Amino acid sequence: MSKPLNIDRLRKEFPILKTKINNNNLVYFDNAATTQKPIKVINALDYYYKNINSNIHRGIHSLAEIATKEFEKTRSIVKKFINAKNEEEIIFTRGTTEGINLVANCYPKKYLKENDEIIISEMEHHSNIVPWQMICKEKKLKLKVIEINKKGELDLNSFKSLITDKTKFVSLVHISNSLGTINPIKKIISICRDNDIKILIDGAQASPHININVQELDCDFYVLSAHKMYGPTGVGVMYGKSKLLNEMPPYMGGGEMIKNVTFNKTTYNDIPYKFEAGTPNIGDVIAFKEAINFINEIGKENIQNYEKDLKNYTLEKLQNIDGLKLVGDAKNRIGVFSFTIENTHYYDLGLLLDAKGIAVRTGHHCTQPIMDKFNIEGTTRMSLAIYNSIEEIDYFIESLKKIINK
Amino acid sequence: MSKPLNIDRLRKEFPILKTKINNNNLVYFDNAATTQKPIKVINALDYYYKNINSNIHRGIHSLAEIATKEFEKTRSIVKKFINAKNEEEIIFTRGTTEGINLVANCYPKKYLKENDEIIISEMEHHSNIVPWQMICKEKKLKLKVIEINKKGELDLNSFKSLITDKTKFVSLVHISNSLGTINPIKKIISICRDNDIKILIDGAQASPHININVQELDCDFYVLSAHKMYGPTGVGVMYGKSKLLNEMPPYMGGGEMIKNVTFNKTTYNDIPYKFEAGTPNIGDVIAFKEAINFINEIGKENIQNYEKDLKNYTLEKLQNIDGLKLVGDAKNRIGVFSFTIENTHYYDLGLLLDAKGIAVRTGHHCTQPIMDKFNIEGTTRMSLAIYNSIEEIDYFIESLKKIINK
Amino acid sequence: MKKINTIQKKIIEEFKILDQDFEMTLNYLMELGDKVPPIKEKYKIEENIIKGCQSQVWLTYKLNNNGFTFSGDSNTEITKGLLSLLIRIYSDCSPKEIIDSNLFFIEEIGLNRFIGTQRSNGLKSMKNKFKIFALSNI
Amino acid sequence: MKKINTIQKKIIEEFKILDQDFEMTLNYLMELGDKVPPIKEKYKIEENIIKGCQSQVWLTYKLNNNGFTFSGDSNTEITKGLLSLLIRIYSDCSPKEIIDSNLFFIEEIGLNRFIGTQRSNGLKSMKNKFKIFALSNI
Ligand SMILES: Cc1ncc(COP(=O)(O)O)c(C=O)c1O
Ligand SMILES: Cc1ncc(COP(=O)(O)O)c(C=O)c1O
Repeated sequence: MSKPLNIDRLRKEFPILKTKINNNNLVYFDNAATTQKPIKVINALDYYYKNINSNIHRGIHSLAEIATKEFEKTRSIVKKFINAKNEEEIIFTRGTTEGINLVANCYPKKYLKENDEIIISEMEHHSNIVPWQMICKEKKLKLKVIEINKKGELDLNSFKSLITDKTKFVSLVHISNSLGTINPIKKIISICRDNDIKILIDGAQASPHININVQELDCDFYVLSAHKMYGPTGVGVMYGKSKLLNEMPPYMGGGEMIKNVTFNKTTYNDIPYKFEAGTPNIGDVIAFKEAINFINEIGKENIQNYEKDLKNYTLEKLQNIDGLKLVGDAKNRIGVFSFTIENTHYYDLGLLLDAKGIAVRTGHHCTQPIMDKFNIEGTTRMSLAIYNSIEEIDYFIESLKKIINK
Repeated sequence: MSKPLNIDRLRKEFPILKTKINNNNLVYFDNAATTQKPIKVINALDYYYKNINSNIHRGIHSLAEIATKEFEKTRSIVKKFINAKNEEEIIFTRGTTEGINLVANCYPKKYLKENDEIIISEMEHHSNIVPWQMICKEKKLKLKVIEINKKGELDLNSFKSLITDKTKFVSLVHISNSLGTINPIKKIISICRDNDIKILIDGAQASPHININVQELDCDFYVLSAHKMYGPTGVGVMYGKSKLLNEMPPYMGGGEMIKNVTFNKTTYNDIPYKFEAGTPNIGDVIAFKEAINFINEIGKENIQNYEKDLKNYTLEKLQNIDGLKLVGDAKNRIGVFSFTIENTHYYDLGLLLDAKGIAVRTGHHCTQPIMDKFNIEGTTRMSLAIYNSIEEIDYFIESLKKIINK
Repeated sequence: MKKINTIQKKIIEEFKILDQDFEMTLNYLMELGDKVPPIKEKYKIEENIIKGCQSQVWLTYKLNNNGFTFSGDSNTEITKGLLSLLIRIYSDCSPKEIIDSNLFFIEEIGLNRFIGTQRSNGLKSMKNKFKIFALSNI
Repeated sequence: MKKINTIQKKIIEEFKILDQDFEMTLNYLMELGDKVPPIKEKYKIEENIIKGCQSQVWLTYKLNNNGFTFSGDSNTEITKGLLSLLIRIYSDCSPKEIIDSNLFFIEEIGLNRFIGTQRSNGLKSMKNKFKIFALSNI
């Protein structure tokens, strides 16, 4: 089906990997924060601005036509990528954060009333906590939190025990950005279906790594960020079932999202446009298409196989380092590793690794509640992507040991 | 002070101007919709993704440091461009539309109560109408509309007569995108000051053409879009006085905009970050800097002088075409011309011009209320930018005459 | 069916001399549009309207044993020309023939741009209107 | 003032052998940090804290006729090293000397990255804390 992975050739597609950092080769392990971009994405941006830049949808001149077609082509490719039913279910946003805010704002306005309950989990990114806190305060809803166990896995009993007949919505991360845990969302969605609860899945970390099929999952909303899946910054996708999108009120008002405007009465446009007010991020949406093409050309199966090897290799090496403590030990996980080192602060460690050219992230990774849970201030997080190599992991482990044993 | 304008050299900075459209040279007169980009903006994007791409603010590794510095440099350059007092008053958005929605959402939440009144005008872009309609409905506020006269100028008496002691906010376009009218916003702001009314200025069309000095204007908010001023799509600026920004509640929740998150209590970050939830459009914000550099290098004075010549030249030529009727005839205007042609629908005209390589916009230009006012369905709009030439205008006028006289 | 394809081939043949030149094509479409008799005001009702972003089209029909007779109108000349091509192709057809039909002339005469995008979807929504009329008479 | 500049020059001289190598500089800073005696828990109060994004610093002082005596601490070694440099520079200075001072050693030893950005603004906020203490004693 799909070609075997040629890692050397694949790495050549990423110009930034040739960069020197503090006189060392860049070793980029900050992929959970943002991924690097293949040359075809960069070239697509370049091509757009040099050849077809134009405002879209309303124009009838050639550039407007071409740009509109390219823009809508991305919508169609995204639809296939997550297997949505219709293109109109694909809404372009700035990123995962905007997608969640959109749903947290518009869904409750239409469907929820005082004292209704929303459930999130202890392992959510701040972007899947704060919007719900804000709307719960505004609309007097109740926010409940699923607990996680010591391994950093969702406690399904905790989830079930939280459900009451007032529970109307669940918002849950697909893969945790600080623990790497893959949540059993299929099971959770089916519990939601049984209890007539709508559910949003935060796919920011899942989208570059595992297969996504929203129809099979049967989730109501799914959100992701292009920049975390080899695409440009400033673009995200909010998938929603068309029935819900049709019924929900719009988020922002402005150009594009209206059918008719008078001072007496304004009627809104059909979906997806109803939720895309103003000039969108045209250039980046068009270039995002090439990121999905990049993923499709390798194939999600190949990606999963290769990344699983990298993950297992890294896990074993990390577990053998004295004084290193992994935070999160889920059975079902991806190659995102948070850890602490005895007697070495993550800030010092991050800088010392950077001196060797290695980029990792340090701190709370926008998941303070997890840090509180594990009673730590922060961690060092090393996260993998498709262009990382065994050699890079060896170099990282070796560097880590040198720093610790100093 | 500033160098005299060398239009041939300047045009060479815009790669797209060499494009052929239907076998003719592209003549781009759709600048009010979006402008083309100089090579330095395109190259800045390319450089970013090939060399320094990284998520910003929280990272301590070198790439994160460099990208953060470049990102914040844009903030500093924007601050100077509009002469804000502090960098913290510069909020990055997706564009003008998001900026207005942000203010329309957050300002009333803090300061307005039932029956308070907001004033806009008949010449607003939909993006400065719909958000206010939405919030007025939600919070039971009243929306009032300043009339315009036959020339397409604001009626200042109409404005004054609308003001009551319940009037708390005015939102007004600096330069109309379909009429080209430059509004006397200094006078209007001073009337607002006298009546203790806050005011937002929609600077989407003003920012590429005329000088902007928010401290001198003394407006409370000023919004603009990068893509209309030679910058990339997907970036905008919302300027707000720091006192107001500090007091207003946040718009979206998520990463970046928080100080501390627990399930019991979340505290928000300081401005500007409080209003910048989630990963921003890093690459485009960084490249936007080069668009402002481009404008600064030519100098706003040179721009205004050159564009004034183009405008006067075009105006005279258009006025001499039989059967052509200009919509909007303000004394104080820029080179944005809306017109109708007897017996020729704008849709046909737009396509026929496109066949000759000329890009104009046709329709209602997201200002349906203006069309209603002038009792028309739409217009053909030709709008100028700094890279347009007298030769292009001649070719356009000639083409127009040929089409009409067929 | 055969008839629909035959006329499409004829149209392709007729457009050949225009050599896909956009300007000549537009002018020819306008000529065609010019020949379409305007429809009566009483037919310009919601039921018969096809709303595009910038142009409006009205389409109405009669159906007897010989098949459909269509008449249509538009506020823009180019759209009227496009409409006239569809009317020519679908005239005298049975509902079933229209439903089963496949339009291939569009690409071949370089009118792709009139069907491409979601908004300025002139040709596409016109074509759909014919099919809707056919479907409601089966 | 003169003293502040003299010590800065000395520091620049001492760092010269590191040749702006980032790794060696970090290691040297950690050595310096290691030598700083921890401050008592009772001084770790809100008033004395300097909150960075990832590291925390505490700074406290005594002031007599010979000028300031500072002591400080941090939860990270590198930051403690940076802090020790500032303490060395500002020790025994009068409030006025600190207020009027100008730190130029930072760029010269390649520590720019510790002052650059708004968030991870370690050095900048540390420097500000010294000035705040100076200002509140004038
Ligand atoms: C799980 C998760 N959710 C949400 C986000 C927010 O994504 P963005 O910053 O692109 O809006 C992130 C990114 O860090 C994430 O990892
Ligand atoms: C006057 C005016 N306001 C607002 C807007 C909306 O700007 P954007 O689409 O970039 O959000 C425009 C753009 O057409 C405009 O011309």
